[in-house]
Amino acid sequence: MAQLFLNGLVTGLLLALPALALTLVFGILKFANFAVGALLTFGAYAGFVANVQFGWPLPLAAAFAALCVALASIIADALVFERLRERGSITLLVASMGVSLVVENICRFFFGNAARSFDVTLARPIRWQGVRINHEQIVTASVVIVALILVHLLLTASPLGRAMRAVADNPSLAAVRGVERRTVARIAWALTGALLGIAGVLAGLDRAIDPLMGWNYQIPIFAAAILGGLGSPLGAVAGALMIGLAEEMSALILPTNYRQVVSFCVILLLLLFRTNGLFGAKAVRK
Amino acid sequence: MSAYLVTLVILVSVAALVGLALNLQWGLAGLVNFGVSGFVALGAYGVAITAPHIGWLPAMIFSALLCAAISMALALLSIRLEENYLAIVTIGFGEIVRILLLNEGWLTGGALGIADIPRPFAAITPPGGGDGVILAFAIALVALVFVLLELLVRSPFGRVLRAVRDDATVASALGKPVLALRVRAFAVGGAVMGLAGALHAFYLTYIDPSQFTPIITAYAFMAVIAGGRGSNLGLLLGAGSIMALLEATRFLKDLVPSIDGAQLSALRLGMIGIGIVLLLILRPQGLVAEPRRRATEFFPNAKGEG
Amino acid sequence: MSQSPRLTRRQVVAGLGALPFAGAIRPAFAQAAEVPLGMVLPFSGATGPYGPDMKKAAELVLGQVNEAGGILSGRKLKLFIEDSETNPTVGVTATKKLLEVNKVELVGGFWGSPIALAAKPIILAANKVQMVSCSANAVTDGDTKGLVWRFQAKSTSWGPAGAKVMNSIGAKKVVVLAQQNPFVVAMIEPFKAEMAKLGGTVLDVVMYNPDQPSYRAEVEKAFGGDPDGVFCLSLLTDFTSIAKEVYRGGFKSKIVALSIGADAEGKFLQAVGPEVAEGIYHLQPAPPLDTPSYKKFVKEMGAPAGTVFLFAGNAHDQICVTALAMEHAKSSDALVWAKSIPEVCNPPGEEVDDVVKGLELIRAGKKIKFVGAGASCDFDARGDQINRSFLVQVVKGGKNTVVGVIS
Amino acid sequence: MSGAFLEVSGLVKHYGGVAALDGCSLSLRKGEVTGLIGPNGAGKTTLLNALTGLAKPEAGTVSFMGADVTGLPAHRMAALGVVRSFQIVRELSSLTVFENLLLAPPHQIGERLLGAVISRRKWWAQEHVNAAKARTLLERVGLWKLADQSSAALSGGQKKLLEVARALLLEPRLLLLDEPGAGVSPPLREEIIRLVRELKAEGLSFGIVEHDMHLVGEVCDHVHVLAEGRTLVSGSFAEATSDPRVVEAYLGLAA
Amino acid sequence: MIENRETDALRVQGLRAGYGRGGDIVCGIDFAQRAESIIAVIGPNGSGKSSFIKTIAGLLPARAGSISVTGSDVTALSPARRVFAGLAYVPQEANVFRSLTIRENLKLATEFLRGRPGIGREQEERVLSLFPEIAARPRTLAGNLSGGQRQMLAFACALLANPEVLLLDEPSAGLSPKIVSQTMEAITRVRESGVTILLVEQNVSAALKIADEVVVLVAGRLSLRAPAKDVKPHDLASLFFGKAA
Repeated sequence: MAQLFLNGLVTGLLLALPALALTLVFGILKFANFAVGALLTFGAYAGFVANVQFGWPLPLAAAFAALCVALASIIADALVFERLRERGSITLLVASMGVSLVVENICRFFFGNAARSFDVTLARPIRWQGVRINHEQIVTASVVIVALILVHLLLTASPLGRAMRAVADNPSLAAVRGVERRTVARIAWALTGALLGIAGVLAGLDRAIDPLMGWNYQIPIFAAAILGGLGSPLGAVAGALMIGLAEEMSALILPTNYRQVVSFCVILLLLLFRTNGLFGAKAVRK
Repeated sequence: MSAYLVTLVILVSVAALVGLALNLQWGLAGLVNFGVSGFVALGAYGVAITAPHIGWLPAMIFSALLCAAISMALALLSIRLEENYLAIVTIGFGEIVRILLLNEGWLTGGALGIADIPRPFAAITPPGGGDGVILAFAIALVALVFVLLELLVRSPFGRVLRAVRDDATVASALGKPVLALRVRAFAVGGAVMGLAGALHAFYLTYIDPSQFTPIITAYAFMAVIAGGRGSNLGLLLGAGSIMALLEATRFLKDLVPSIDGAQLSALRLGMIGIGIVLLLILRPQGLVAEPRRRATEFFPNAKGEG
Repeated sequence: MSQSPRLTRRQVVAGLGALPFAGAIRPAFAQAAEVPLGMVLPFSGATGPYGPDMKKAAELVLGQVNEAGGILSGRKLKLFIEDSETNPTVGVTATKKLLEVNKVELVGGFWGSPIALAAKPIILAANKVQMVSCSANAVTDGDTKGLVWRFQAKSTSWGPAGAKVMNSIGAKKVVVLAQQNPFVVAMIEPFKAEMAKLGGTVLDVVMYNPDQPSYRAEVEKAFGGDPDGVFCLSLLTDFTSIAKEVYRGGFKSKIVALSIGADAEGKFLQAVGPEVAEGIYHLQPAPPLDTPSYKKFVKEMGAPAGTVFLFAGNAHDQICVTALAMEHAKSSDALVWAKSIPEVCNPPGEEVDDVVKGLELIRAGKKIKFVGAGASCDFDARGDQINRSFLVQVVKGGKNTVVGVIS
Repeated sequence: MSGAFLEVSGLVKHYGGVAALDGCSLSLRKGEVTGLIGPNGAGKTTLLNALTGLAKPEAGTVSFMGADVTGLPAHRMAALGVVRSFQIVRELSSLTVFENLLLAPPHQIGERLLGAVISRRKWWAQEHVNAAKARTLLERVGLWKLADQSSAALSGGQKKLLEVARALLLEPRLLLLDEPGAGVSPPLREEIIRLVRELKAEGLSFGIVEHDMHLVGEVCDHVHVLAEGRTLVSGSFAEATSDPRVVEAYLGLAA
Repeated sequence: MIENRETDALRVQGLRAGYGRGGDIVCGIDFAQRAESIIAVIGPNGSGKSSFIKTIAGLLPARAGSISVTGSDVTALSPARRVFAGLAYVPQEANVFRSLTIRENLKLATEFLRGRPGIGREQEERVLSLFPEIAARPRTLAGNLSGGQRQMLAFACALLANPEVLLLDEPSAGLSPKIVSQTMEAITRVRESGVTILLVEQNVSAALKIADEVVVLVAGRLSLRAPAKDVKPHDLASLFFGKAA
């Protein structure tokens, strides 16, 4: 029980960064970016290149991955999303599916389908009060928590964060306050890219790296972001933790092969009562 | 070559049915449905499970009604949600269907799937001539659905759906029961997706859960966007061109022989992704525009008066 | 922005138009003397990791045969390979393309039973030969017209082999941890039956769906009760995650896995490193490891000596058997040469493991018995390979060490 | 015929903690044109929404022709004959001008799912009848020559006329117009005034929200001045506009 | 009407603008405004007042014509760059970031204008002294302020950029008469600090009280320009509703 709870927390923390990335883009650009999974995969492979092929230590590799995915996100924005900005959220969503296919297959083209891992030695767990805690879990948890705190500080206490929140709140007013939506959009892309890059490396550490890995995270990521209310950073983190806990703890009462259904049932139930997620602002359907 | 073309035509037919359904739901009524693959799977499993017992025609009707009923339930449940949330709920529906099919082996054969699904007109099909019959059946089915949907689109029903899509508040202020209209559009779309699944099952005669991945949904959206939202004729063109894109990339390796299989496959799927994006950027209105009712249809001699 | 997209669009359309056309006319201009063969292999999707080696092995044989002058007095073999994307629908169009556009006599490959099952009716309707490398019993069920040949052990024979391994390592109370997949599911009941026969008990069967982000909950459930052993029925990608999770979880139960996951022609060790893999038992239908021909095959594949190829060997054998059977039947007509398959594979006859040598012997009018790189290649009347023994290995010090052979 | 045609009492509606309607009571009489005026934020548009089922009041009642219709959904109100226009014109942009009108008539067989497919001949006949009505109306408001144009391409004033014509096809008993004069060029505004008078003569009742005092003065028999979610003053146009409270709260300077 | 170019704070020539593929809403406006004056733009609903001021602020792209601020052409600049050039804009109603605190709103007002002369602590102190009730509650979310307080905050934010020209879009919209008069009083204070103000108003009487000049806009065109004191309400009725001048 305690073990499952701990596992759930770690799973949730792993989801927190990509869910945050999804929700940040949604807040500013108002569309659900389907390419988060593929970008996460891209991050894992970028980390793999740095760690295994260049022989860099993992923290450096994670930084490299963050940089690469940030760059890829900006390029995707410039080539695709920027041109479709006025065309409605569903068009952008479909476009992001296209981008997702392209990114995933760039990884497949260069690295093939076989599962890969980072060049790190795994360690046996630490036992404490009958609960097993392993080193990756500690690393993952601390990296995610530090990243979340940094993002939180960036959003709440820095000019950049203020600008991002301002654009999310009221883009035309932001424009006349000297904040360009386009610039802020690019910065948001870079930030989400960096988050996804780090998340990719952590996910690769947690499991194996393969071209479909991000696709496997896709649905829980969406579930987390929606649960928290699309566009709410705090909500995304809370949602991620809840999804992680729900999926792991559900093994107590459900056969494991129905685990993936859990996140959806949670969303459905929630949306029945709160049409905009836990922390979402009221958005009226016209 | 000809039998390969038959395969393509049948697959285009399946894609066209799915696309026509989505075009009704999303193109015409403005309701986004990302659970397309789930409805297609339900339709396919519906006939696969029932056809051996009750015959293919009742089985198809059963599948269509089943999908319509589930669509209605889903629509009632989630239709008041904002577009992005509706999208997610429907994605979730598709996944739940896939996982249920995979794990409820007593009914669906689980991962092994269901084999030896009887084809329509199996009794009168000459041995070895099965493809011709199923081809004719597929084309007839698409034609039937196309005509029916075209009747709907060009009828006041289609017009009121467009009105609901444009502005639900105005439509309700004009006395139109918006919720009921949306539920109906969703149900009809669901039924057509069920028929598409049935055709798929009849053609392959073998189905398993891995055939109903979300990629079906992505292709359906591509077809609708390529063809032009709201136009059924455009949709047929769209579905055809998407399948052409998918299959044409298959011939890529005959031209580029030097790369390995995984790379080729990556190149092919990547090109499909680029295709989607290019279509969106270059073809904002799609291939064909929505039909309009002209005043001149009623007053042929009145043009330009007043 | 105003002019260039137009140009691009036109180019795209022109390109699309040209592709199928180019594809279509190619075979027409090809030498009439070539014998076209086809394979449907996975290069993407969940089973994507297994495709490239199979392709490589098949092309290896092709090169050898063609270099030695081909078959049927000088006809070269030509191989067309299609991607199944691990998706039966795609497998069907790929098969159709091979049959109709490339006019192949053989559609081989077929990793994954759903794809083989979906393609089977089409291949049978075209009266061509289907060779598969998948396990589900259903593939050779029904009327196959003698055209469907399985180069792999049936699912039902994998299960008992697993139970025997469990028994031999002293695991009595065991748990099955299995991916929901047709190949694997069919193994569970025979495994349970054999375990009962051997006096052990199966405590629990934990099923999971493929393509999950993590397998923590499943590992927790399967290993949490400290069973003696866990029978892990997983493929490469999920097993990589599972093995890491087990190691980090500090679980002590012994693992018996399928070599498809726990070896995958060396990819597993590469992926997780020696510590994690240490002590994992895994089994697969045995290739003839000790024969010179197998060693040669491994070398030609560019793999380190001792690598155990399974699917690549199967692909290799499919092409070899096809070439030999055609030569034996003196025909490239599928209905004719399919009948020659048992003639060149089953005993009696001079044992041959090299396709070129086999062709020479057949031309010389000798009776041969082909022994492949994947198996001894003996077939029963249904087209299933028989006499398949299972090779059991354990990972020790970062290397696969042969434990024994179970027959 | 005695008693109020439409009676509103004690309506309350809040938006985000701010009271848009705060115990609003008033009545509209049959066969008359009633003006609803007042400063921005006085709750006029919210009142229209509550009357037409687009907003559910938290308290209070609405009765129409003696029946309680509080909280009925919008399409039911329209079916009862309470039809409205919108302040910012909401044409259905993917429909042509003509289609906008054809959409409006109630009880169309062709709008039913089965009816559309099976009873083709019936709805086609209905469509012809409606088309004739639509043509008459379009000619009346001077939009017939634009019938086959996309409604999105009309000017603001033309859209207002389209909206009124569309509402008329619903055969309303009470037509509620939200700022019909806003954004309309002077000749078109005169056109609207003429149209309202004609329709009133034909027996139609009106409720008009308007800032344009000229228009209100021209057509309204009775005026309610709203302020802060309640009725401030009711009476004839002259009475209402000379009331010092109205001058203070709304007009600002003597009108 | 044409005044000395050097002293014109705001100058608009042949301006045309509209939405999407629709026709022009602003149909060729020529206009110039003397520094430190208040001009009120009035006109019937839908006459293009808001579109006119949005086009000047850069939120609606100009289809033709030019806009210059204190002699420098800003037509090609983005809204943000126009602020840098000395053109501040307070939109109608949605004029503050509701999900940000007062302090954050104020910070944002100058944060991305580094290098513009005249912004900084001094300006901040000066502006906040104009609106004491805002300065007192820095941690309050702007969304929780009353309409009048939001209006003050919006003015403060716009002024922090030390603009030459301040564009106000219906500052009285949605405000009670009492708040309207306070707002108008604040506008005169702002002008006294040396800012040129262009004001779109529906509340004609309130606008007439503070404006130096009145410009009447009908159907996207200027129909009258006159000193505020010469304009009588009954003239306006005929201007608005009668034939366009």
